[in-house]
This record gives sequence, C-alpha cells and structure tokens, in this order.
Amino acid sequence: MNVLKKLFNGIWTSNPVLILLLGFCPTLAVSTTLKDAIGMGFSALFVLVGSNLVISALRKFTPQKMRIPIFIIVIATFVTIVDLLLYAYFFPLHKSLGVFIPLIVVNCIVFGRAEAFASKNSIIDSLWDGIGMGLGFTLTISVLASIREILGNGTLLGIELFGKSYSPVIVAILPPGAFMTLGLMLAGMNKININMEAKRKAREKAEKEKSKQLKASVANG
Amino acid sequence: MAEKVTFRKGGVHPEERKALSETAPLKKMAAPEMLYMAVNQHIGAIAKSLVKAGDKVLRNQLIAEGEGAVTSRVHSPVSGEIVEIKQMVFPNEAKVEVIVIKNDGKNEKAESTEQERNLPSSKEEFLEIIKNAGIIGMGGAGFPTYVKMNPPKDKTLDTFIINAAECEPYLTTDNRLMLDYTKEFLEGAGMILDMLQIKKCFIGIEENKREAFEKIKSENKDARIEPKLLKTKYPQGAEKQLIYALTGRVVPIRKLPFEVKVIVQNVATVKAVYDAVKFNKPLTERIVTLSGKGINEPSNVLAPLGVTVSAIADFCGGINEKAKYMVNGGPMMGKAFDNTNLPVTKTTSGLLFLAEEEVSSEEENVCIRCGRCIYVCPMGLNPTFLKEESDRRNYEKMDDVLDCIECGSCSFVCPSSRQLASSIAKGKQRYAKHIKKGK
Amino acid sequence: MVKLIILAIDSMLISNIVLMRFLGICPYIGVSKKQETAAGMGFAVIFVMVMATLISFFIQKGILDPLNLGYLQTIVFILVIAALVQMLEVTMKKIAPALFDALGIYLPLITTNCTILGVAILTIQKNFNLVEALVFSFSTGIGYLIAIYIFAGIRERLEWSDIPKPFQGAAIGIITAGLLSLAFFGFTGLVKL
Amino acid sequence: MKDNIMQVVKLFIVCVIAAAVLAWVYGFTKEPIEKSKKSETLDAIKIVVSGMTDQMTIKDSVISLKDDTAKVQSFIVMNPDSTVYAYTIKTYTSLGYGGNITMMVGVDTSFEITGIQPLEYSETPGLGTKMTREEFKSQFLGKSLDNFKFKAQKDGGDIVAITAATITSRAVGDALERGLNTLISNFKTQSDTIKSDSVAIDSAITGEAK
Amino acid sequence: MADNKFIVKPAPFLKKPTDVKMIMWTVVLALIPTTVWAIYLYRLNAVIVILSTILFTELFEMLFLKIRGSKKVIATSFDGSAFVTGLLLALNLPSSAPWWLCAAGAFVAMLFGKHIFGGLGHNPFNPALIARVFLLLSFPTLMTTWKQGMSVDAMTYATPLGILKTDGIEAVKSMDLWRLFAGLPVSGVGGGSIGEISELAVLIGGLLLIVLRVIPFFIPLVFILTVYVFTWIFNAANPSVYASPMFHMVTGGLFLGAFFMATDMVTTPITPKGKIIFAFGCGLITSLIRLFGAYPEGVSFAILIMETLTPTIDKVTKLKKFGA
Repeated sequence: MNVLKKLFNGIWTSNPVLILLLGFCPTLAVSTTLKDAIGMGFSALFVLVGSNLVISALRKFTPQKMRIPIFIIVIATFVTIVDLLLYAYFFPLHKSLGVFIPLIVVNCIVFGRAEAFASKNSIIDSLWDGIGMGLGFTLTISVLASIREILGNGTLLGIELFGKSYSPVIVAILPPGAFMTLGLMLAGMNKININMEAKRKAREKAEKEKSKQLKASVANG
Repeated sequence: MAEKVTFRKGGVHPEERKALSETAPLKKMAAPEMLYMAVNQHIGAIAKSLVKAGDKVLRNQLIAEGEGAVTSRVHSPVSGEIVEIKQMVFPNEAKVEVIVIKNDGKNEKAESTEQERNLPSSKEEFLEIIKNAGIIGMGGAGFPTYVKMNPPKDKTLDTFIINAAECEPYLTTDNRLMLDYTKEFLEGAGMILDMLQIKKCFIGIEENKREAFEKIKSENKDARIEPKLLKTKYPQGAEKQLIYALTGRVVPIRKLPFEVKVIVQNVATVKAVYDAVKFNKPLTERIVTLSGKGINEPSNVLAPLGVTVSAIADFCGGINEKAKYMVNGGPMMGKAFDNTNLPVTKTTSGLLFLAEEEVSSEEENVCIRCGRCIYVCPMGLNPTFLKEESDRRNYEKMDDVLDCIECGSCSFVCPSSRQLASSIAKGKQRYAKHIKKGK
Repeated sequence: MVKLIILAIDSMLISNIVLMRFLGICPYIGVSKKQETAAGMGFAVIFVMVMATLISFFIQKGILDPLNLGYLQTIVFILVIAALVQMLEVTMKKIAPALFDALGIYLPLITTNCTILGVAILTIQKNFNLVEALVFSFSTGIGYLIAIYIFAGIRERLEWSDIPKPFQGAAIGIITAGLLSLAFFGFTGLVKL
Repeated sequence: MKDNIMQVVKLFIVCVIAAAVLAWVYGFTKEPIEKSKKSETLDAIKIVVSGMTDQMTIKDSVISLKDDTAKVQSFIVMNPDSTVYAYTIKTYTSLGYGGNITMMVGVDTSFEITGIQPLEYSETPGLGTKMTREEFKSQFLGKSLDNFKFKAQKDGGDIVAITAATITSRAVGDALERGLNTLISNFKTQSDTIKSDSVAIDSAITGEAK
Repeated sequence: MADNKFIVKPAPFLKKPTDVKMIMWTVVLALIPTTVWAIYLYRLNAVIVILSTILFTELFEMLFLKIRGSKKVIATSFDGSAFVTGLLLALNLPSSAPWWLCAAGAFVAMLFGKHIFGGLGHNPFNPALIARVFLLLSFPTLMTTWKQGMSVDAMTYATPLGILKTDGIEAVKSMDLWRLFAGLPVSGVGGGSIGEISELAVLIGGLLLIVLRVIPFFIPLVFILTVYVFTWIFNAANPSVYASPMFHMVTGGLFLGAFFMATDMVTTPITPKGKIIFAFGCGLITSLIRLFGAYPEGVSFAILIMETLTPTIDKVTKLKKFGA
C-alpha cells in the first residue's frame, strides 16, 4: 500500500478528529497552548503506533473472544509507559496534560484503530496507519491549540507575538473557546468537503456530457 | 342591558366587515336555466344518483340518496330535465359527481310537497321527516341533522343550543334569517324542543347582531327559549366554545356535545327543519351572503341550491375587477377557489369576492416563538409546535392535531404570517390516514 | 458536611465534567439527539460512575498502594471498569430487568466514556477519602446528567432550525456545548473549594 | 473446553508480559520521577531566591503559620559555609477571588522580599491571574514588614492593585504579610541553630505540604 | 363580468396587522429613553458605542445573510431584529468601550448568537447576551471598569455591585438609592453598562412594552420580585453582610434584563407557565450570583443559564387542552 496515501488518509481524508469525530476530549482539553498540544499529540502517536504494532503482531495469537481485554491491556501498557516517561523526563508537560495521559486508554482513536485496522492488517500497514492517525490527531490538536494560544494569550509556543498593546481574547483559552473554535474547525472541514464533493460531481457531469456529445457526434458522423 | 357571555380560552377579534351586507335586504333569486346538484354536500356516505340523463324531474323530487347510518339526500330545486351527470372538482380538491338539471321554467312541484301537514307524533317520525328532507348542518360542517338529533340511547339531553353566533367576518346570513323569518325560526325551535323533549333552549347571538337579538327577544313567546347575548369573539360559533359560553359546560376532549347533554344546531338548519316538518318542503334553497369589495352589490340572497357562483354573482351586480380571491364560506375558515362554475351547496353560507387590500398575503416567515398562537388557540394547543411536527410528518409527536378545530385563529395572529392552521389541517388528514393504516 | 456540599455543587455545576473539564464529550455529542435517551445515558453514567469509583478506590487503597504498584493504576482501573460494565449487564438483566430495559443499551457505550475512568483517577489524584469519593463521583454523574439532558433539549429544538450545511451535525453540537459552557461560567465562585 | 483454557492462558501470558514491561520501565523511571516531584518546589525556590548557586543547600521545615494553626512548608537556603542565605515559605491565603492562593515567598536574611511566585490559584483569567505578571510582582521586591503596608492603596496600604482585581491584590498582600510574619517569628531569633543540620538539596525537599 | 384570475391560498384570509418588524421596532422604541439617558450622561462616548455597535451588527448581519445565500439580504437585515440586538448589546457595554470591542461583540452576537443556528427564530440563546458574556470573559478589564457619567475626568470606578463585592456592605451603605434608580451620577461610583445606569429609563420603556402588549407583564414582575425576595431574606438574616433588597433593585442590569432580555421571545419558553418558571429561575440565579458568585452582577448569566433550559421547560409545561 502506498505509504503517502496512508499518511494522507490519516491526516486529511479520514482525519480522526475532524472526520471520524473521535477523541474530542483530549483535543478540547489539551489545546490551551501549542506546547501541550504537541506533547499530547506525540504521546497519542506513540501509543497508537505501539499498540497498533503489538496488536497487529499478536493478531494470529489473539483469540477472538479475548480480543478486547488483550487490546485494553496492550493499550494501557503503552499509556502507562508514556505516563511514566513523561513524568520522569518531561515533568512540566506531564503536569499540564494531567489526567488526560491515562485517559488515552479510552481515547476512541486508539481503540478504534486497534479494532478496525491493526487486528486485521500486517505489521507494516498497521505501523503506517498508526503514524498517519497519530499525525492527523497531532496536527488537528496543534492547529486548534495554535489558534487558541494566539487569540487567547497573544503568544505561540510561549513567544509573544503582538506586543503589549494586544489585548487577548481570553475566552479562547477558556473551555467555551475550545468548543467554539473546534466547532468552527469542524464546520470549515465540512465546507471544504462539501465544495470538493460539488466540484467532483460537476466534473463527473461535465465528463458525462462530453462522452454523450462524443457519442452523439460519432453516431451522427 | 343583558348579561353578555363568551368562552374563556383563546379567541381573536378580526375586523368584522359585516357592514357591507348587513343592512342589505334579503333578495330572492329565481332559479336560472342550469342547476348543478352535487351528490355529496354532507358528511357521511356519498349519495347515489337516482336519475340519469334525459330523465324528467319535478321540483322537490328526490334525485340522489345515500346508504348507511350517516348520509343524506338531494332534491331538485326546479322542474326540468337531467342533462348529464358529470364530475366537478370542488375546493376541497375532491372530485364530486354533479347532476346537471335544465330548468324547464314550469316550476311543477312534486306531489304532496310544500303543503301544510300534520305535525309528527313521535320522535322517530320527526327524525324520518328530517332525514327525507335532506337536512344537514348548514353552518358549514354539513353533518346530517337526523343523526345529530339522535344521540345514543344512554345519553339524555337537557339543553338545545341554536348557534346564531355567526362569528365569521363578512357573513350575515344567520342575521338576515333571524330578522326576516323570526316567527318561523322560533316556531322551528319550539318544534325541535317538543320532539326531542328538551326543556331548555339557548339562542347564542353575538352582540354585533343586537337587532336580531332584540327582535327575537320581543317576538319570543316560548318560555323554554332564551336568546342570549354573546360578547363578540372569534371562534364563538365553534360548537365547544359556544357550549361553554352559554352553559359553562366543557365538552370533554374528542367527545361530542351530548356528553354534556347538549345538542347544537345552526339557525338555518332550524328554519329548514321548520319547513320540512310543517310544509313537507325538502332542503332546496338557502340564504347566501355575497360580500367583499370584489362584488358590485354585496347582498344576502335566498338562492336555489345548485346555482353557479357566476350566476349568483351576476344576480348581485357581477364581480368587478378588484376581486382577487374567491372564498366559499367566511374569511377565517372558508376555502378559496378559482372556478366560477361551481354551484352553491347546502353548506355555502357565504361567497366572498375579496380585493387585494382585504386579504393578507404576506410571505411566510420563520417562527419567532412569540407564543401568540398559543394564547389565541381556543383548544389550548401549541400550533407552532404542531405545524413543525406536521410538516415533518413526525407522527409520534402530533397526536394533538386531532383536537384542532381549524378555526385559523393561530394563522390570524401570527406576526410571521405562518400558515399554521392549514399546515395543521393537512397534518390532521395525514395523521388520520396514518392511524387508520396502523390499525 | 459543608465541605461535602461544596464539593457536590462544585462538581455538579461549577467544574461540570463535560462543560468545564472536557470529559465524556464523545457520548455527549453522540447520545444527545433525544432527551429520553440522554436521560437514560445520564442515569447509566451516574450508576456506573459511583460503582467504578468506589471499586477502584478500594483497589487503589487496598492493593496498589500497599504493594507500591501505583504505576499499574491505569491498566488496573480500565480493566476493572470493563469487567464491571460486563458484570453489571449480566446481573442487571437477571436481578432488575426493568432497570436493564431502561439503562441496558447504554452500558456498552459507557466503557469508552472517559468520564468513568477520569473520575476514578481524579478521585485518587485529589486524595479524597471514601465519603468524598462517593459524593464526588455521584455529583459529577449528576453534573453529567444535567449537561447532557439540557443539551439534548436544545438539540431537539435545533432539529427545526435551518442550520447552515457545514455546521450541521457535530459542528453545531460542539459550538452549542461551547455556548452552554459560556453560560455555566456564571456559576463561577458560587462556592469555593 | 480446551479452547477456553487456551484463551485464558493467552490472556494471562499477555498480562504477565505487560506487567513485566511496566515493572521494567517503572524501574528505570523511578529515580527521575522522584526528582521531578521535587523539581516543582525547587524551581519555585530558585525563582524567589535570587543568586542561588549550585553549591548552596536547602533545608526544609514544617512550621505553623502565625495567627493560624495550619502547617506550611518553609525552606532555608544555606551557603556552603552553613550560614543562612535566604528563607522561603510556601504561604497561602483563603481570601482569593476564586478560593485559596498558594505562593512561594523568598526573603533574604534581613527579611526583605527577594521574590514571590504564585503556585496554585483559581483567579479570574485576565484579571486576578495578572498577579503572575512581573509588573505586579516586582512592586514587592525589597519590601519588608517595616517599609511596606501589605494592603491595597484603596485600603490605606501600599499595594498598587491590579485594575478591577482588588480582591486578588488584597489576597496577595494577606498571603505575603502572614508569610513574612511567620518567617520572622520562626527564624529571626534562632538563625544560629539552623546551621548545624543542613542537608543536600535533593533529599531535603519531600513532596508537597499537606 | 370582469375576467378575473383568482388566487387560491389557504385560509384564513384575514390577519392581524402586527408583524415581526413592528414588534422589533417597538422594542427599539421602548429602548429610546434608556438610550437618550445614556447619551445625555456620556455624550460622544455613548454615541460612538451605540452607533458603532449597531452599525457593525447590521454589517455582520448582512455579511452572514449573504454568505448563507439569502435572497433578501437588505430586507431581512432591516427587519429590526439585528437592530435590537445591536442596540441591546451597546447598552450592555461600558461607555469607554473602544470601537473594536463593539465590532467584536457584534461579530460574536451575529455569528455564534444567530447565524450558525440559521438566523432569526432559530437561535437558542439571546445573541446580545452571548456577545456580552463572551466579551466579559475575554476582556474582563475593559468590561469591568467604568467611567462616571457627566464627568470629564478619565478616572474609572467600579459599579455599586462591584463595590459591594470588593469592599463589602459598608462601602455602599451611604449611597443614595434614589439617585441610583434615576441614573444620576453618584460620587465614587461607576455607572456600569450604559443601558443599566438608569432603572427609571428602563422602566419607562418596559412599561411601554407591557402596555403595547409586546411583552407579558409577569416576566419582569416575577423576575424582579424573586430577586427582591431572595435578597430580602439574606438581608434580614444578616444585614451586616448582605445589602438591602432595594439596593439590589436599583443597581446593575436587573431591570434591563427583566424587561428586555428575559422577554426575548425566541429564546425563552413559549408557554405562559414556562415563562413564569423561567423568570423565577432568572431571579433565583441572579440573586445567587450576586450574593455568592464570583461576578458582581448575575443578570446576563442567569438569563443565559435559564435559556439553556428553555426547551426542557417548554416540554414540562405542556398546555392543558380545552376539555382535557
């Protein structure tokens, strides 16, 4: 399978947050600053890739009935590893991500990919799927966090952007701002897809017309 | 000053506009050359034509009859020849069989009709006469009167109410009838009280018809009959609202008036009963109000049934170029139609020819939830909710549509000009079908 | 006592689990098309949340802490919750079929509802005692019920609305939740923890 | 039957492996995690005590707040020669707009403020949270109970309040005043006794004050 | 006979002449006393705030209508609803609000308050309130510092409720309640939002709306009475902490909210019983926020919170049918 296509699928075509509507909780909660968002994104990416790999590797070994507990254990193990590593080496990040690190366990993106993809596909494919999905998640949460941080704090990655005279839209970094910004992003994504769909249909129609004309001209000729 | 009563819940005050035809004296219209008798002017089983093209008929001769418990009959208003039996489309969008009669001008009447006869000796005989005379509720609903006057055995009646509210704007037929046929009307009422063995009769008259009220009051000798003045408010003529206004009794939801020992009849129906019982005269004519700025001479016409709208309009000076809407009935509940060849039927109380400026024709807008429709709904419904659910055919949530009396008060007040009543009426039909299918 | 009441009000309204803490958003958006189902989900969440919190509380205090196995918290809790939901489904069907009919269909959805695990972990993180854990989990559940129930009411009304196409579905749901959250800011400071 | 047993065995194997992996990871992260736990307090101390060097040691003690029974943590920064370099206290106030405000205050040996650092608070974003800004914090540098009234100017004190956040400003004043009082009453007279048992930074700071 | 073409449409053919436009412009009319008083107090500042807010609101209304593909952009944007939103929002801003704050508020009101839900009639929350709360959370300093009316100095002060919250009851005890009621300047006290300074002016407009039957009298009555009763209870229990009910009557946005925002038809319950519950809830939450909350004033929040309950209230207060 084409690797780029796989990645593009995770990042855009079936973006886990904006298209599959999964993983809203961490997306909303950990997007007050870009730094946290990237941390969260990569943590989820790590868990996704890890659990996808292991579950894919174990797919012949895993009995159908014990599937779910095994998935849970594998995922939870990776989550705990992330939790411990962050605690040990990235303490400020660990502190700001808080309860949302252990909650990666119940993040539907991870479980969903394990169930829908990794348990049925080869290790390599699962790896790329995990990376694609992880990047899609990371990118989405980062974009959201960038908007919120810039608007709500006037900074990006902690760097002041507009100087003292800028008065930040504080609501952007408060819970309502998270919901509203994500909602607008979802709507934007929908809009793009609607437009692309319309264009595709128009193109198909035009092609049909063309072939019709062609046929007609052939028949006439 | 007499005490004035009215119903409590909801109601509106549309401009009355009765002045146009109120003072016009009753004009009698002679039968024109062609008459069109629909076989289905009532609620219930459709009557079947008893005649065929080429048949000769006499005045008052029975020409169509239905079968079943609830049905009615149709009689010829003139003597003449049956030209054809054809289908016509009526404003309620239903195709109806119409018997076309060519008037021979001889005006020969059928034997034993239109002559004084003995009063019936029993209730059964009385009801039989009414049934044979083809009398139905002439206020607009068209429910066969003999059925209505014969409630189930276990129900007793103690009050007879004559509906003279005439709450619809423009209409003045009942008013005219009460003024011009006071004696007959009162005698008819007494007759019904005798036959149904009821002790009390209220005549509910809105205060904008004070003249009729005073006249009836002064001419009435019967102690059982009491004319009562009603505060003008629409829809006072609706059965349940009128019963409440006059007796304070509340008809339970989805039940008929006899649940509270009451029957209600329209003024014109009472007069028709009088004609049938006293003179053996079937229902072949009625008073129609022609009004609106689109008719040259707004008037009240005693017309034979079956005359076309164009014929009766010409009789009243013709339709002028202002007329943009034609309405069968009152402006609140009547139906618009565009075919002047349709005939007058037993339930045609008014024909309105309305000019642009008389009619609101604003575009429907979005609901702003002002709640005005709720305040005016006489049935205590939530019209805006029912409209939304009706439009969406959300059958689970629209059971209340069955309680709508389609009075149109909601549409009347809606500041967004939403067609609430008609949407709900449509929903009501659909829902009724849906329930039937379910069973 | 006062402290418990304050804790209850705080976790119900002020720090509402959905609108302020961002937990359980997926079922919040997913199971809120109708008020009846939202109420069912809400009650199921309360029920499971209290049980899961208490059980995981005992496991933490009775097993993990003494054995110094705190790092196994996540894995143990999620297994406990998954097992609990399974068991609840079976026993409820047998013992209380009426309750099962009302709440049963929501149970499988609850395993992936991060409020359950979230509250269980928060209870340990905040170092609550048993009574506090009980009050915290119960009132958080009530907060979830409140949030999802009123949200479902609004969404039912939005069914009639002429929402622009790109906003239909999850987008308008999320934004409406944001506006609810905006409104709930009014409760700020009613009690101070 | 055999199938079922196999399934359970497989699940068990997965569990064992998972536990083993976690135990291993836990093993090598244990030390750094302990360090992380302390780093928060340590970082705060470094912020409020200027000019700290790696050669200095920190000694912690739990002391009672003056006018209050609550116990708070205090840290004494010692020079390599075992003389006191600075004192810090994790003081708090309950007068904050959104509840408690905990803050680290550092003073030099003459009990003049060398720095303050709010640690935990739930003040209104955009209003009360401005107390973390330098403009606000810097007005307390070099101030002591003798040369500064820890009340808002509006109440006759010296604190330049945050616009539209008088309550937070007052609360900060309250926390500082009580912290300073406590430090003075605990350490002003007994600075000699501290010298004897100073310990290294790493092992001294344990957890957070309850 | 004339050769007429007849139009067929459903009954009824008569309609009460009141329409949405009329209702909206009546509300605008009723806000004139408040507006005039605001301009009298703050002169050019108030004019700028009011004009720019309305202007931006109308502009964004047009813009979003255009984007949504409306065919009657101009007609719809002048149906009065956007004007009312703009004016109400302006009256909820401080006189010192810069133009960009007005624009931001107008943007939020029109986008999040109205058009993402499909425009007039579909919005679950009052657009002006959404905007106000949004601004309050976003720009707390700008939204909570006030100039005094009729004065030329640039000093800013807190509102009476703000002073009560910050400095306690002693600081407000000596205030002249009649002056506060009428909206006359009181020394050391900031006026508050330009529309909530004079309860008297709001009351005049509100009574006009009641007389013209645009709003039912019981919504403001129940709302205000509930606040009175609750603040009276606490005042009676502990007068050294809680201010008198009369103080609560004449300060803050209680009247503006009760007469002009809790009566917003689109976002409040539709049944009369529901409206009463709604008004009571608003009063209760307003009192709670004023007495115990973090914010000195709770009217906007209270109405917004109750608006989240509107569909639910509508459901539980189903009407009784005639004969049921």
